[in-house]
Amino acid sequence: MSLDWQPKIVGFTCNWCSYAGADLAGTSRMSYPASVRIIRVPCSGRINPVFVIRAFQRGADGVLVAGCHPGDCHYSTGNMYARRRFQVARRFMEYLGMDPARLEIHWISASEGQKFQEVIRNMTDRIRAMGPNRKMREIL
Amino acid sequence: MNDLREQLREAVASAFSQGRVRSFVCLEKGFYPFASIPAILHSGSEADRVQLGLSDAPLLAKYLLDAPKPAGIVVRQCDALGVSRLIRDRRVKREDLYIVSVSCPGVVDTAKIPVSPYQITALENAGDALLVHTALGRTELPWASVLLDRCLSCVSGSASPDADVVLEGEKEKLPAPVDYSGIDKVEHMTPDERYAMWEKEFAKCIRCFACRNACPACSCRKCSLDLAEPEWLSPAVTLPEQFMFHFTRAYHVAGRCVGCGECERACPVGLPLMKLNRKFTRDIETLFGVDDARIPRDVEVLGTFLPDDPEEFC
Amino acid sequence: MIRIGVFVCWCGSNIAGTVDVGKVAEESAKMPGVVHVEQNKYTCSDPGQDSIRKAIKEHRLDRVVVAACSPRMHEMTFRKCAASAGLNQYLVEMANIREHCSWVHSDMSVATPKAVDIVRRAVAKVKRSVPLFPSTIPVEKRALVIGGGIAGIQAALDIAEAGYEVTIVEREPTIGGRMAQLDKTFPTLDCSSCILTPKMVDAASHPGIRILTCSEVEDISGYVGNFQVRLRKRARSIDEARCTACGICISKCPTSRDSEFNMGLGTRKAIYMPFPQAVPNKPTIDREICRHFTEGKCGICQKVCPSGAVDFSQEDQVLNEKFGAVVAATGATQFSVEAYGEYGYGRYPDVITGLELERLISSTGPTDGKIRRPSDGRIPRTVVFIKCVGSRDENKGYPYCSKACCMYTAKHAILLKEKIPGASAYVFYMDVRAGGKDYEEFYQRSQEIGTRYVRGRVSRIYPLDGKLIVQGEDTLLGQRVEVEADLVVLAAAMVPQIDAPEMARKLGISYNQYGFFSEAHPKLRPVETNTAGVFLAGTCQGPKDIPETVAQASAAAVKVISLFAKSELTTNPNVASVDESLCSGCLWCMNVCPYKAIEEKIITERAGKETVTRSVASVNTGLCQGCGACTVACRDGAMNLLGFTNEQILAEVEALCL
Amino acid sequence: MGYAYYPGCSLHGTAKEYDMSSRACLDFLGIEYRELPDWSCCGASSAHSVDHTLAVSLPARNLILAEQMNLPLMTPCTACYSRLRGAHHALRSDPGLARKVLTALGSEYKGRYEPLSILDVLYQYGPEAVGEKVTKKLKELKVACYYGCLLLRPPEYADFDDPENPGKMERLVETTGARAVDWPHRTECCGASLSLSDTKLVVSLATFIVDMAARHGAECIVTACPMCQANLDMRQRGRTKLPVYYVTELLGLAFGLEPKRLGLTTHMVNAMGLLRAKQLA
Repeated sequence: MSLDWQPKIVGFTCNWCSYAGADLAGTSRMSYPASVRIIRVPCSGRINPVFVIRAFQRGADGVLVAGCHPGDCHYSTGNMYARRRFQVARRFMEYLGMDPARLEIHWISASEGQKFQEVIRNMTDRIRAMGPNRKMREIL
Repeated sequence: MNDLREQLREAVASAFSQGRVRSFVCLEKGFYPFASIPAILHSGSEADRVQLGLSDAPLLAKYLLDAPKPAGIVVRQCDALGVSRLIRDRRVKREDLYIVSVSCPGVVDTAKIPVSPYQITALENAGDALLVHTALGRTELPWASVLLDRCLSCVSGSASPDADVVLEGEKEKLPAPVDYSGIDKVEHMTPDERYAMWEKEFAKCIRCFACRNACPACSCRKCSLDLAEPEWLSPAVTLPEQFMFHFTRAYHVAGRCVGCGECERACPVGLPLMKLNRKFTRDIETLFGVDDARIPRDVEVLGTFLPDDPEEFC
Repeated sequence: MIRIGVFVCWCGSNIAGTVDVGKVAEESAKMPGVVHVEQNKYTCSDPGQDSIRKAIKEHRLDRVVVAACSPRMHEMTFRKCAASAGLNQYLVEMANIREHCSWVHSDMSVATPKAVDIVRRAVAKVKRSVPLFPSTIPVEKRALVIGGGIAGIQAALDIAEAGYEVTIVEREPTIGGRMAQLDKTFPTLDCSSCILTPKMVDAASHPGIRILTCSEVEDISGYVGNFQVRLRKRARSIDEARCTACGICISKCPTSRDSEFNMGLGTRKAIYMPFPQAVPNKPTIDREICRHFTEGKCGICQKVCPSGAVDFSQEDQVLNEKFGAVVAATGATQFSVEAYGEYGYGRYPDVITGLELERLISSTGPTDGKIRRPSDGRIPRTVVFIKCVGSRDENKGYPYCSKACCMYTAKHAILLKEKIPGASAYVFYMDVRAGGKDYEEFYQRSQEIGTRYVRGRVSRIYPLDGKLIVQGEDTLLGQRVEVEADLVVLAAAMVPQIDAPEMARKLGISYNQYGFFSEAHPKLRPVETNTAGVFLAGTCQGPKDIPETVAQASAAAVKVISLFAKSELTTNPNVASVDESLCSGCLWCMNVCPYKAIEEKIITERAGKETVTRSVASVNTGLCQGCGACTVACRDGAMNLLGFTNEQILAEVEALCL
Repeated sequence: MGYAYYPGCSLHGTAKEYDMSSRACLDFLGIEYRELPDWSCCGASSAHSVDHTLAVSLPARNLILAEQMNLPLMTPCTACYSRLRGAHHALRSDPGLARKVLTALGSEYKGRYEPLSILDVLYQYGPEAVGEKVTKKLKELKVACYYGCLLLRPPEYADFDDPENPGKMERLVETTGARAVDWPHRTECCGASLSLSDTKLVVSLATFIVDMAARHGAECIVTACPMCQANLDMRQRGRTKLPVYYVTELLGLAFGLEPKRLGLTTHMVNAMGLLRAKQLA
């Protein structure tokens, strides 16, 4: 795999914390690899694990799920549900053979632009080392 | 054994004669002389058709959806779990049901009998053994060796107490623990090995939806996977879509699976579907426990949370 | 026919410096459904917005994508702009190619394709957008304040002053709450009733305030602006209109029991007023002990009442009323210190709690303001105070800090020296927390007058020869300490009312692991709750002292007033929506919803030849805040979130992965 | 139904009289028990200050032996009680540790029965029922019941009674007709674990406890712990010497059993003098 290969990471972020965190990374000009594409949802509780499978199916090399830190949810409890759902769903995806490094779940607050940058950098590095995802993927 | 059948027949007949039910979901004789198939009775005069179901008895809970209410049903422990699943999912109301629970010595799986079903003339429960009668004579097989998989991890062979009529037979199957060794085995593989294994399995799937139709936890009026828009699942039978299908099916019953294994039994190509369901069951149990007093009984484990749930994300 | 217009913004060089805007426009034009593409130097400027308006009209655009900055920045700008051109504002979608693209990349060859992807996502999403219409709901401009302590009184006064009607519901026979039980208040040492009772009277005489005592909230339904509330007003057995509060009935009543107001240190009659300045100033008959009700005999009070106000036949009244907003000011209670077996509370009468000491100091208390030991009435010479009893202790109490105890203990120590010159006071403490205006100075003063602060906890209290031996450790000296005390005062933590969770369920609000009501946001929305129209004031939300309580009550009142200042409320149309044909009625969504916005609805439909009824979920759009947690809980796919539908998100995924 | 009886090391050594009197009481009351065959040391109190796994493994072996007999395990010794219950608790609440320990021991443990103290057993028998068997009322005897630490702490598993204000031993002792005095130092530490390493400290603790009992009107102390008994009996240096009895000794006496059979003649502080003076022996 050539070094300049850019993995495709789909990021599901909640509107109130993680999307704003990504905005902050932007306003602070914190550069990170151009691997991530963000889908804005109101809350991490809106993110259906099936969306993640669909992303892998259609060609994502990695998926990031990000929400407010537990206790800080704009809707008070959405990320608590997300936490339960994704703890079991991620284990299950791994059980089906998905490489654990391809799905990451992080709590990123609106003030953590730097954390967003680090998460994307690290995730990109790891996935770049693994190469494109072939599992569960449509031949395109 | 026959006593129990007689009691059951009477219970069914009297439920009709007392006007408690409009229909009754039970087992009756099927194509093979020894196997049972589901039936929905509509009058007391049909009570003679009722069978206990020595072998290959399907679970009856799902048939309640089609039975005119109030409906009676004969349940073993496994079926009782399915019925309570439907009640919790609010697909049937307890007050619309007349439940007759029977104790159960376990149900024979004819696939485990090393004789072609066409040759079998009769099966007989002889305590610790199963007597298989054929035109050529008689074979005796150890009882435990011929039971359905679900009976091997049966929670209890005695009749379920939450019933309108409780019928206890002479012999019942002892409870047995769930065997997670198959799941351990998969967990110990590398991701690539796991993927290869599931790829091989899912390649067999013909998307007949028998697993869904048999499952007491899969009771939506219209399955979201059948929708054209949004297209959660493409009708194309490609491997990625198979992963999508099996992920979604298992995720939708996660935390709700009653462990009956009916999906696996219904599968015509023999997919190890319980290996998927039980993975969720066990993970949920280890992560969140099942009996936290702070969670009301009627709340589903993935439909709730506790502030001090384990945290593995950062 | 879908006609999408894409407007790619240069944002000066902010975007155009890193992203090849021309290329993005070119690629956008190829996307299915896109009929018009345009570039602007500054799309958010007046000329930029004009060009959008013009394009909508000229090209009959029915969808708009603005590829510019973050929607958190300008989404509202462009929505308003589209609306002014006659397009439904929810048919506008933003592609964030600045914060998420041009600002974080420097290489144009990388940033440009990413920007194209981002636009493709927005196009895919907007294609599946539908017009949405905010609805309006009327507001009933009457407020309900639950709890008549200082928090409830303050909130009610502020709301009524703004010209709105307020009802205070108080379950005790009088308003006043905990503050009425206190003797003096820190850090100024002014007398509690001197500052409280005028406010109680103000509330009672305010034309906009109605006070319902002996009353409780039974049920609340509805939503912001339109709460239906069922109240129960327990029979007082006194005709309030006739009673002149002369008090003869009380003096003649033959039955008595421990006084709740005096924390069990004195007694009160079966017909009683908790304290002389009670508001309303009318007695109440305690039917649990009144001989007329328990034995069917007696009736002295009725006989002696000169105005014929005693009415044994009075019955509970149930009131069904409508309110637009609710302020929960239900207060807190005192930790049950019996949990500390080693302190011997309950076994040794001279071990008392802080509130009990307040009653012993108070001139309206059982000892007329003389501090006397409960056991033998002697004046104590040595008093030990123990702080953090039930707070900051996970083993026997709660981990949180009860906040007011450090200051009230300092106050007790000062008052003790005032009342009993020469008495000595020891305070066992873990830390002294005196954050607050003039608080540290007050604590210093308690030290200066000779209070001995011992850092450490008490391990045992036992009686010996008429004294209480207090054993503890001074962790600063690393030594065991033993004090021979006459009286021990436990600074019991403030804990939630026992029935706080029940009240929270009625209000549809959440509460924390201890039972304190949860605010909508700990920093930015401290008096709001997750349920619109329900606000918090005082210790029901967490331990606090009087100044903080009053400040919070006024804040809650402002929230109510600003709600009432509008004639109608506009609701956010990005709410959950049920496809009833798909819904199986399992109602998982109902448990997941943090706003109690989902309810069961029975629908009737034809099924073959029969007409059947079945239940489905139904979303109250007035309550729904649009978080979408219910959509994931829904297996049927019946629950969707407008503006973030499953169709849209799946299309976005598809568009990004191409 | 019956119990597996676990004497532990103390009852074979310094607390022989506790063993004698326990067995005598159980026999007298007709409570069935069998000494746990092949029992081994519970590890108290050295193992748990060194290695948690070892501290669970040692008692676990005995718990498993009892479970294999299908009997609840019972012990008079409070140190054993504490260790057995601690291990039982750990095996049930820490699956990781349980797997490690049970793999090492090559056996499974379901934890069907909670390990019990002999006081629990007497309570299951019932204080009233015990009272009915009393033939010789210990009238006039003023007793200070002394619990020490191990029966009550940590309350997560050593939960015989309220950790700060217990009263079960009093109820049992009062069935004999003796009067339990109300005294606040029932749960004070006697310092037993430092008995040899810091004797001076332990002497002061023991003397204080005995003095307080005396000041509250007690003529003797009753305990259920071999460490407390040995320590108080040996280390008290106060003006008034109080004899320190085991619960089972007093019960046995009230049942009319021979003092010798109960081991009452083996104490450091003369245990017979008081009883003779009160005409109880």
